[in-house]
Amino acid sequence: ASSQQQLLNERKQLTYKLITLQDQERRYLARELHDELGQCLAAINALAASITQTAEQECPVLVDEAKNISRINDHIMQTVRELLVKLRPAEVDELGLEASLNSLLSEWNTRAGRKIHYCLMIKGDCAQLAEPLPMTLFRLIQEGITNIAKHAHASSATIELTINSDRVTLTISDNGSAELPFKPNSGMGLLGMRERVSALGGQLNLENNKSGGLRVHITIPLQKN
Amino acid sequence: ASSQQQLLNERKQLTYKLITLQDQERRYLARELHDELGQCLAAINALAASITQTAEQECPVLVDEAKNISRINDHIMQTVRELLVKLRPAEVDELGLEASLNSLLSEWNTRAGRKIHYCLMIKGDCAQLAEPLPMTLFRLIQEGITNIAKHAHASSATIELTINSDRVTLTISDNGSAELPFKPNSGMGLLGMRERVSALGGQLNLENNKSGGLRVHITIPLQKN
Amino acid sequence: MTSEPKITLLLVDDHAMIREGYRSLLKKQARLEVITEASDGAEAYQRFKDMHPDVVIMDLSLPKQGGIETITRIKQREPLAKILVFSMHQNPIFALQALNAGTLGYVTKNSAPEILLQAIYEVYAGRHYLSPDMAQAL
Ligand SMILES: Nc1ncnc2c1ncn2[C@@H]1O[C@H](COP(=O)(O)OP(=O)(O)OP(=O)(O)O)[C@@H](O)[C@H]1O
Ligand SMILES: Nc1ncnc2c1ncn2[C@@H]1O[C@H](COP(=O)(O)OP(=O)(O)OP(=O)(O)O)[C@@H](O)[C@H]1O
Ligand SMILES: [K+]
Ligand SMILES: [Mg+2]
Ligand SMILES: [Mg+2]
Ligand SMILES: [Mg+2]
Repeated sequence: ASSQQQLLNERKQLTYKLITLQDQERRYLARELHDELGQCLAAINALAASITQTAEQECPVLVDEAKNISRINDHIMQTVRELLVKLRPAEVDELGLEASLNSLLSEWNTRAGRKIHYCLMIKGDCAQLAEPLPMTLFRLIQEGITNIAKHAHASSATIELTINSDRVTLTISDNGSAELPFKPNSGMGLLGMRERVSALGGQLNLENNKSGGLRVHITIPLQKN
Repeated sequence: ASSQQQLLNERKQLTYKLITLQDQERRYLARELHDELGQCLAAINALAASITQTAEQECPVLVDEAKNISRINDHIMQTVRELLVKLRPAEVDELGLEASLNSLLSEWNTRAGRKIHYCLMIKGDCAQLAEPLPMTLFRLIQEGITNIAKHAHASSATIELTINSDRVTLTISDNGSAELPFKPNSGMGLLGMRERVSALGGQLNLENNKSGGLRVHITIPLQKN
Repeated sequence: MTSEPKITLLLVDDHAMIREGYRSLLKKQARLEVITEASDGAEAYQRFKDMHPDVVIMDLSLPKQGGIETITRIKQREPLAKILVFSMHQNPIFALQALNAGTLGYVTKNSAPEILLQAIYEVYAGRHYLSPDMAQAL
């Protein structure tokens, strides 16, 4: 039994390392795309516009080619933007947790065809949280929201994030319907959430709220130092 | 104890899913970068050269700007190339396992400053292996080689891959020195290797070979159908 | 010089952007003329049969019938066909495959456009040509 316990611990560590490494890789890729490519593309854009302008007056035969460069450049920018959305949480580093969450939520709220209203309430100061907490909270909320959109048949959802001196609590609640307990291993979202939380010594509970929807309740202790 | 066993199984699945998802994400990113961005950059390259050519004769004032576009474009191409190297195993899909391994090995063999000679011996037909095997074998070998370079103090290493009708065996052996057993959790490379192997129902063993170096021996059964 | 016949080209690439970009450039070269284009392997083979271009500029990643397969078919039909591969792929294995299939040249799409022009002239003259990055990798 104790060797099994050891195996379990090893596995826990492995999972956490995997998650952390992937986060790092994404961050790295996002930074390269954003900082390196982004700047370069903007520069090409400006040059192409400048050539177009001069060409219109002094060398009309070049106008089409210069405009073509702008067109292709726009297409690259669009592709890079889409890749960045996929790699999204890299934003958390730059914007901070609160701003990233606001932007995540407003995106979901305005996304065409979505009929769910998401409401975010933050109590306490996100800025005092140190990594890996901001990234973890971002991903927890991202997965919670995705699940609501996919499974809940809800019309509204509330995300409450409270930062106290000794712990963080996060509640993600929707007014849809959830049949608890969920079948084990039906997906990997909830498992991954549990993983991230338990790696930080926290707890994740699932229960039905009054409306019959799901309420995900998470508590993570904060180290004092 | 049985609930602990269940926990262990759940964790195993989770780990495997994490690894698989990351592979998928890398593949996707690599394809976008290579196919989408790469092609667009090549097109801009041509247009900028074309503008330069005309401008040289008909509108010299535009030459500098057009050349600047080429220069920036080159820089983007370089960045994309470096990102693709990081995402490397996406190649396995395109080249197949054997070619990708050959190219991996020859890269390690020619890398400046490397004093280790890597030798690859393949028996049997790699082409008959179906995913996730090729990707898994590639990553196993990649990690094995990286470990040799990092830890073994070896001057040569041999990678033997044998594909039989009912199983695949992989041996990665170096002539350096390894003090077995390794401290648990010293890194995540070996854990990850074990993970990938056991997810496919296989076995991974570590032992010292005659020279005192490490010999990693892996067997993975093949499903018949 | 002016009486020299033009080198006729078939430009094969599934990306319209690439064809457009390179057409602009090729059009301006006094000695070159893009007489036809194709966006997949089958179409490339057909155009080759119909138009007899001097040089085929050939992408490798093509829908339906891949580049290497198309090269093989063209060479079977016309063993003297002059084919220049122009591809995103920087891995030497692709160049080796292409050379085995009978292409004379291999230029990566990361190369400076002047390299492609030079390659066209070399291949037209019946000589082998690799872009510098590929030559180094091999
Ligand atoms: N908000 C919710 N309302 C109703 N059911 C839910 C909700 N969240 C999760 N579930 C149920 O729990 C299951 C497991 O969720 P989980 O996130 O682990 O997997 P998934 O969303 O199905 O797949 P994945 O997250 O791997 O893409 C879901 O399949 C769904 O049945
Ligand atoms: N070929 C080898 N020769 C000698 N020692 C080795 C060899 N391979 C692994 N080891 C030892 O086993 C340990 C664990 O290897 P592992 O790949 O798990 O981690 P790592 O390489 O240290 O870190 P990571 O792979 O996470 O970057 C190493 O730290 C090293 O001490
Ligand atoms: K011309
Ligand atoms: Mg989910
Ligand atoms: Mg290692
Ligand atoms: Mg193509």
